[in-house]
Amino acid sequence: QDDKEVVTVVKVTGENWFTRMEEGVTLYGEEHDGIGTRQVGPARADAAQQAAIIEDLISQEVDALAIVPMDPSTLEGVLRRAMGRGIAVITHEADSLQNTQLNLEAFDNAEFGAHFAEDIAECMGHEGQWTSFVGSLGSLTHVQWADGGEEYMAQFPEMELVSPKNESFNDANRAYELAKEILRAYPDIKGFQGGSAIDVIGIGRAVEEAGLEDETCVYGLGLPQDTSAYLESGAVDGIAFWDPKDAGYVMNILADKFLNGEEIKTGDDLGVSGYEDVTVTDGPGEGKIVRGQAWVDVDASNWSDYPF
Amino acid sequence: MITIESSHNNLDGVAQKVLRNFWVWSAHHPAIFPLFLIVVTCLSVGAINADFWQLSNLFDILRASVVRGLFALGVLVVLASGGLDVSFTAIAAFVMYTLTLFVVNVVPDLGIVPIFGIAGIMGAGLGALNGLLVSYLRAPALIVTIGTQYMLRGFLLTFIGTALFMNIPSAMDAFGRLNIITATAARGSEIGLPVYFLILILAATVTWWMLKHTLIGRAIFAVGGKPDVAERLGYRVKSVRVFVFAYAGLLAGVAGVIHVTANRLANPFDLAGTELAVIAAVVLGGARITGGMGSVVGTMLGVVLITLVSNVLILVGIPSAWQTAILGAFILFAGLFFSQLDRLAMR
Amino acid sequence: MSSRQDFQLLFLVGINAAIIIAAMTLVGERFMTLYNFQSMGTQIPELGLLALGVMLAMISGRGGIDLSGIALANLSGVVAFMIAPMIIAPAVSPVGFLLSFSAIALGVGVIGGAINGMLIGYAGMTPIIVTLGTQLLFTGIAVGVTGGSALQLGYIPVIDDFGNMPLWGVPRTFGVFILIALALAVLLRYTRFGVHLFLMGSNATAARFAGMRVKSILFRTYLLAGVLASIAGIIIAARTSSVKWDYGTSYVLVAILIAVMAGVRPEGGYGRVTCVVLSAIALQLLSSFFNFMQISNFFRDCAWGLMLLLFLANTRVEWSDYVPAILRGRGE
Amino acid sequence: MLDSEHPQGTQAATASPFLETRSLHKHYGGVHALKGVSLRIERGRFYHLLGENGCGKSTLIKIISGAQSSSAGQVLIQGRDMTGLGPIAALGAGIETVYQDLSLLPNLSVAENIGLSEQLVEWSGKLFHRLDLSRLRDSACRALEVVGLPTERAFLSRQVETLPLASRQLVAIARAVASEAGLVIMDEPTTSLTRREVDNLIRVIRRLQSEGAAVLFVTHKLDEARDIGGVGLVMRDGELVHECDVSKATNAEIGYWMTGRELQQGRYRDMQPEKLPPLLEVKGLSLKKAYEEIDLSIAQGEILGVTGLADSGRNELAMTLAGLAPAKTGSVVLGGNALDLSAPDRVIREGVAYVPEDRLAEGLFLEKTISENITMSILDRLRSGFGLVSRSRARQAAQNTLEDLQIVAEDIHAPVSSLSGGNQQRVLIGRWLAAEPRLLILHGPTVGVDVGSKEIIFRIIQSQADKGMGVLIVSDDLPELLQNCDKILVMRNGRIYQTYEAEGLDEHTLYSAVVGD
Ligand SMILES: Nc1ncnc2c1ncn2[C@@H]1O[C@H](COP(=O)(O)OP(=O)(O)OP(=O)(O)O)[C@@H](O)[C@H]1O
Ligand SMILES: Nc1ncnc2c1ncn2[C@@H]1O[C@H](COP(=O)(O)OP(=O)(O)OP(=O)(O)O)[C@@H](O)[C@H]1O
Ligand SMILES: [Mg+2]
Ligand SMILES: [Mg+2]
Repeated sequence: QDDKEVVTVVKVTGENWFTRMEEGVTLYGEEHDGIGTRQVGPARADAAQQAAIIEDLISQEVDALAIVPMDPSTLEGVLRRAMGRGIAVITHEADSLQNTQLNLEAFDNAEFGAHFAEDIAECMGHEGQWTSFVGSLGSLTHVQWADGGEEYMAQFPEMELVSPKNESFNDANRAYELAKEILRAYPDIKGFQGGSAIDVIGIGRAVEEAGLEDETCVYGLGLPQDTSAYLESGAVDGIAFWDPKDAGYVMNILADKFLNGEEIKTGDDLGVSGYEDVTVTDGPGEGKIVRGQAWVDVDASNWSDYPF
Repeated sequence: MITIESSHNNLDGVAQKVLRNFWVWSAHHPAIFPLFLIVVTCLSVGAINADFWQLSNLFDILRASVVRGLFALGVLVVLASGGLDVSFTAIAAFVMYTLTLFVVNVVPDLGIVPIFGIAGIMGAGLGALNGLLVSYLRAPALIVTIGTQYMLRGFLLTFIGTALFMNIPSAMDAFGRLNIITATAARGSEIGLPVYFLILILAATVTWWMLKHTLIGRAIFAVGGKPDVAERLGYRVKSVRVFVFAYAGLLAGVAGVIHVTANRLANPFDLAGTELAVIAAVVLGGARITGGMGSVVGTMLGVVLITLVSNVLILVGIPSAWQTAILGAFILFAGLFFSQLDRLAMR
Repeated sequence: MSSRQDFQLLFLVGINAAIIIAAMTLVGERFMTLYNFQSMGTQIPELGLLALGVMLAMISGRGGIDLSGIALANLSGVVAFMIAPMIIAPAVSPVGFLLSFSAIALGVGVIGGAINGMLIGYAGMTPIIVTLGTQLLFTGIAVGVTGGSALQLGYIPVIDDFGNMPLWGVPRTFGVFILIALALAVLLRYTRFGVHLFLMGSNATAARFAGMRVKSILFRTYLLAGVLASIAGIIIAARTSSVKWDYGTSYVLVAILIAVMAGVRPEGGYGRVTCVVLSAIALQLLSSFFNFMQISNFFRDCAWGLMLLLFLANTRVEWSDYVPAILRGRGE
Repeated sequence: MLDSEHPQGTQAATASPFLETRSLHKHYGGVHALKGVSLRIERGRFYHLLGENGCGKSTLIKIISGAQSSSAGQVLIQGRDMTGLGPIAALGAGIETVYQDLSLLPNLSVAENIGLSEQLVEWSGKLFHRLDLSRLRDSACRALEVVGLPTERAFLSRQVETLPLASRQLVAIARAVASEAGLVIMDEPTTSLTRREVDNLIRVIRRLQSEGAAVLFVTHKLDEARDIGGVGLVMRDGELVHECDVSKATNAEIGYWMTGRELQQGRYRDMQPEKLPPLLEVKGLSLKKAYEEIDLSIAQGEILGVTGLADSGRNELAMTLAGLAPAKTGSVVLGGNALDLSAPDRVIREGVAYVPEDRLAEGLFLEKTISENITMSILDRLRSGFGLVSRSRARQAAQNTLEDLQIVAEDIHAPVSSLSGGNQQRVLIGRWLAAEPRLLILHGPTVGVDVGSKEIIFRIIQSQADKGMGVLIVSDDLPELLQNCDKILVMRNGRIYQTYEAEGLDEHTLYSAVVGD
């Protein structure tokens, strides 16, 4: 009997985030016998290319797919056919997806957004103007974080949200230019919530150039090494992230368990930190959503603990 | 029996004559078009939001114009010779990423001047390859450079690397932070005009001088006007083609390094997809996509216009989602304007 | 020159065969399953239709090209999605919804194609600049009206079946694609418009002197390309059950690659529907083959670029000059 | 035919002529344009290259000046082999050329068009060498002065495309005379010049000659050639057939060498038809800068000739009647109904067919097949089931035309580019005959067509007229008009200058009317 084949399909190959994820994917395969794991992804962030890759994987009759969708809605049809052909479908960052068997969320997205908002509000003394960024409006999770933050802030009447959900298109330079514009349009702004992992880099640069390291509060998703310079200078006050390596690893755990017919229940320990006590709820379709509490807070004091 | 009266020949009214003279005049000064749009945009944005009129804002627009401006100068030169280049972003990405990796890993102490030198040489080499292909495949430059764009980018990402790279060489980092002058913004923060802005000024001056005052410059326009005639009159059409693409490549290489120093990171995925905005800027500046026409002043105004449009939308409260549509409308508007201009000027 | 075209056809058949043989030997029977062929079949139409649009633009000459295809396809989907539910809710009648969706999308295609056609045909603008501008304009409108997010159709069985499920073993969209290609081939070969289009592409001045309505032919050509793009938009929407402004950003190049590989001459006057279809199939086979072989997707971009240049070089070489005279059908 | 071993004519073979060609051959697809041309050109002399349209004059010049490569043969300049070295080498060796199409760069200024090549050649290879503006201006001024154009700044910096045709021609000439060339070649430089400009040009040329340059002049205007004097080189069908002292030869002699037959042959037009119903009535037709107040009429079965110099307005008149250059005022009636001249397709639908002058650029789809070229005008009639064009009917129609017009071709699916000039022209005429027009306009119907083809074409024209088709021939080939027409209109300066009955008219009378002596 051949090894079971589990293929992880990411949004785009090569970005640091997914390079880190691949470590987890590969590790799972190495640590477990009877299962082969690998990761693939399109060369550019294009939903069509991701769909084409999945089509071909279905034809290759892999046993399970673990997918981080570029744009969940465009994959519904493909994934339904995958399941129809007996392929297990595990997804990540796509809790709106109907055609999935298990969707993994590192945490509750609204809570994650609220967490940033909490930091920002604290840092700003619960008053003043703030804004939020998203990689793109199509990135569901980014939007959920921004919404989560907004909801949390509602309790502070003195907090004013301006120009919400600026789209950086995952481009640091774009984020930088947007941040500059916002600083100009709202000279009194103090709070920035980043969306895509690259947003804080752009915002940080704008803040640093304006010499406003001490007056602003910048929090958002980010990777420690990439953001380290701005964390050190204080332009970015704090980041949080979930370790993509763990996410990749856990997706493969879920795939393996699913293939073995094991059920996942609330309270299960998946053996990876942050996923020791998962919550399982029903998704919008037949499938279930598995949530951990896997975010990590990083600031100037501890970024060097993370090698990526 | 009918009498044929064709309407458009009846330009008898004085008003029509003035209008006609205006058209002819603007055909010779195409830079008037972007200038007009810039003034209109500035006035309307300024009227909606007075914050627009800040020195720091001007600095921001100039700073954001540098990389696009360098690209645009290259595109201008290629367009003037009757070609079209869409591979310059790939060249820039290739040069900036490989060079940054090379400097960091091999010669971390390399100064900024040699870095720019190497970038220019690499870019020029890759550009020359474009020129050779266009000459020898005798195919439309657009299609050839689409091909090289994919090849270069694919090669970069397959064989060189994909990782975002934050620890750029110190020389590049320091250069990116050097300012010529700084202005104090509303909140007391300092906004600077970076030194690399001077590179754009330098490149624009050199390009202007080259196009206007050197033999190769005039040869470029000659080839762009009528390549077969130019060939017969003794212009080395092939060399001119290779030269213009190499020149565009050189500027792209330099622009790539500036992109890294300004962003303080090297991301091989960057710059892809910005070609159209650059070509739009050059076309808005009055260069003809069919070759033989175009000016540095017009191009620079076109670049400022595009930067303006993409930077001021937040100030006036237009969602940035509409930016692309506005850009497209601008291109169509400019293309229509200039094509009608050509028709009228040619009678 | 017809021998040149026959050669191109033979060449494309050869390429298809070569890829299949390579896949059989290197991948094995997993490649040769009915399911895989059906899956590839569902992926071909959208690109194939866009490539046919590029072909039409190229045939018409004057540096003809259509860079706005995928933008218009997406815009058609977006606009149709926003308007169609107001006419017939999908829950009431899925078929009615699909029909009104398609009709609106086609309407958008007609309008978009007409804009291109007017500007190129009647205003005399250069195709590159026009389709560059409309590419941005169409994309921009689609971003603007959706605010950038994807719109989900949800699971509507009729639409999903149309987009993804085979009928008598053949994916329906592929069937539609072949029918459209056939119709287009007939249009180009057996109607006045078609015959005139090719002649005009080879010599626009002579066409004007011969009394062809050059402006109107250009207009109709780009209009047709717009309609083909909107059909691609309908197929994309059906296949992915959603519409989004930035779907298929890589299609601009790939459509041009397919056309050039099919021997369509960028200078105008030549191009065959059959060759474009074969070329689209070859590219899909190759693409799937790369996926089966687990070849890096970055490398595939590199390969596409290289292939584009190689095929351009190929059209510059008169291969039949190197074929011994005996092997040539007709002696000199 | 001349060849190098047996030099004939007036000049003695000196040791090393400035330029020598040895059995040059040139093929364009199916056309054998040069068939072994050998000639010698000495410094300080004047040469006239004479010959019928399409006999290969321009081709010969392009090869000498390096703009095209020959298929076989050699070009020697001052004894050095310069074959196929390209235009820069030719310029460097002192050959300056004014091409028939002028070869100006439309988007550059007058000064640049004149003076740039000089500096490019001088600094060849030094890309960034500064453009010497003052020198550019100086040499442009000098050259413009010589040809009698203004020399002020405003003119120097004008874009060439904004100049009128005559000035453009003078600019092209100025460029050639600006440099101290060893050989100045001019391909029909006087076509759009006024008499005064021509006189001026002749003065310029004499000065060049006195400074030791050779001048090679291509012209159709024999009288002009005689005024200038020098060696006449006569070409026929791609061969150099005769060399003579041009001022001593008569028109009839030169005509004989050019065509290989006596000029005035029997008319093809046998009988003057009796009064036939009118077909086309043109009244008061005017087009700005082209022609004014044109009145003419053509009856069914009548053949009308229109001639005049290139700038006489005859070309524009032909274009107007074809719907290609809508007139400003005037009326045109065809068969009793007003004819809408606003677009070619309308004119064609009313039964007017136009065979343009420039077969290659304006008439034929060279890469396309004979069948496609012929049947494109009658696709509507070839429809069968479902309104689709029937391939078999198209084949049949093309085959019929092929036979009717005796077109020599491999088969109807061969590309037109593979045919010889005469057969190409017959394909073009066949296209329009297939459409069965009421009025056939032929613009230069036998330009570049060999004698045999000419005859066939003339017979076709006659038989169509006999069937009742009205024919309008616009041409500068006077014998052709004399042989074929019932009436001949001579146009001058945009107006109809004279109307002649062709029967009994002699070529000299017609010629003087045309050139206006
Ligand atoms: N303006 C017109 N008025 C009347 N009949 C016309 C007109 N234009 C075309 N027709 C006729 O209508 C039919 C269909 O025309 P169609 O539109 O296919 O021509 P077309 O393809 O535009 O011609 P072309 O290619 O020469 O421009 C033909 O029989 C043609 O002769
Ligand atoms: N580029 C070309 N392709 C094909 N045939 C050509 C080309 N140029 C010239 N010919 C053919 O070569 C022959 C000689 O042409 P050429 O232009 O030398 O004639 P010419 O003597 O200059 O005539 P004219 O007096 O009309 O200028 C003609 O039959 C012409 O049709
Ligand atoms: Mg801070
Ligand atoms: Mg000639």
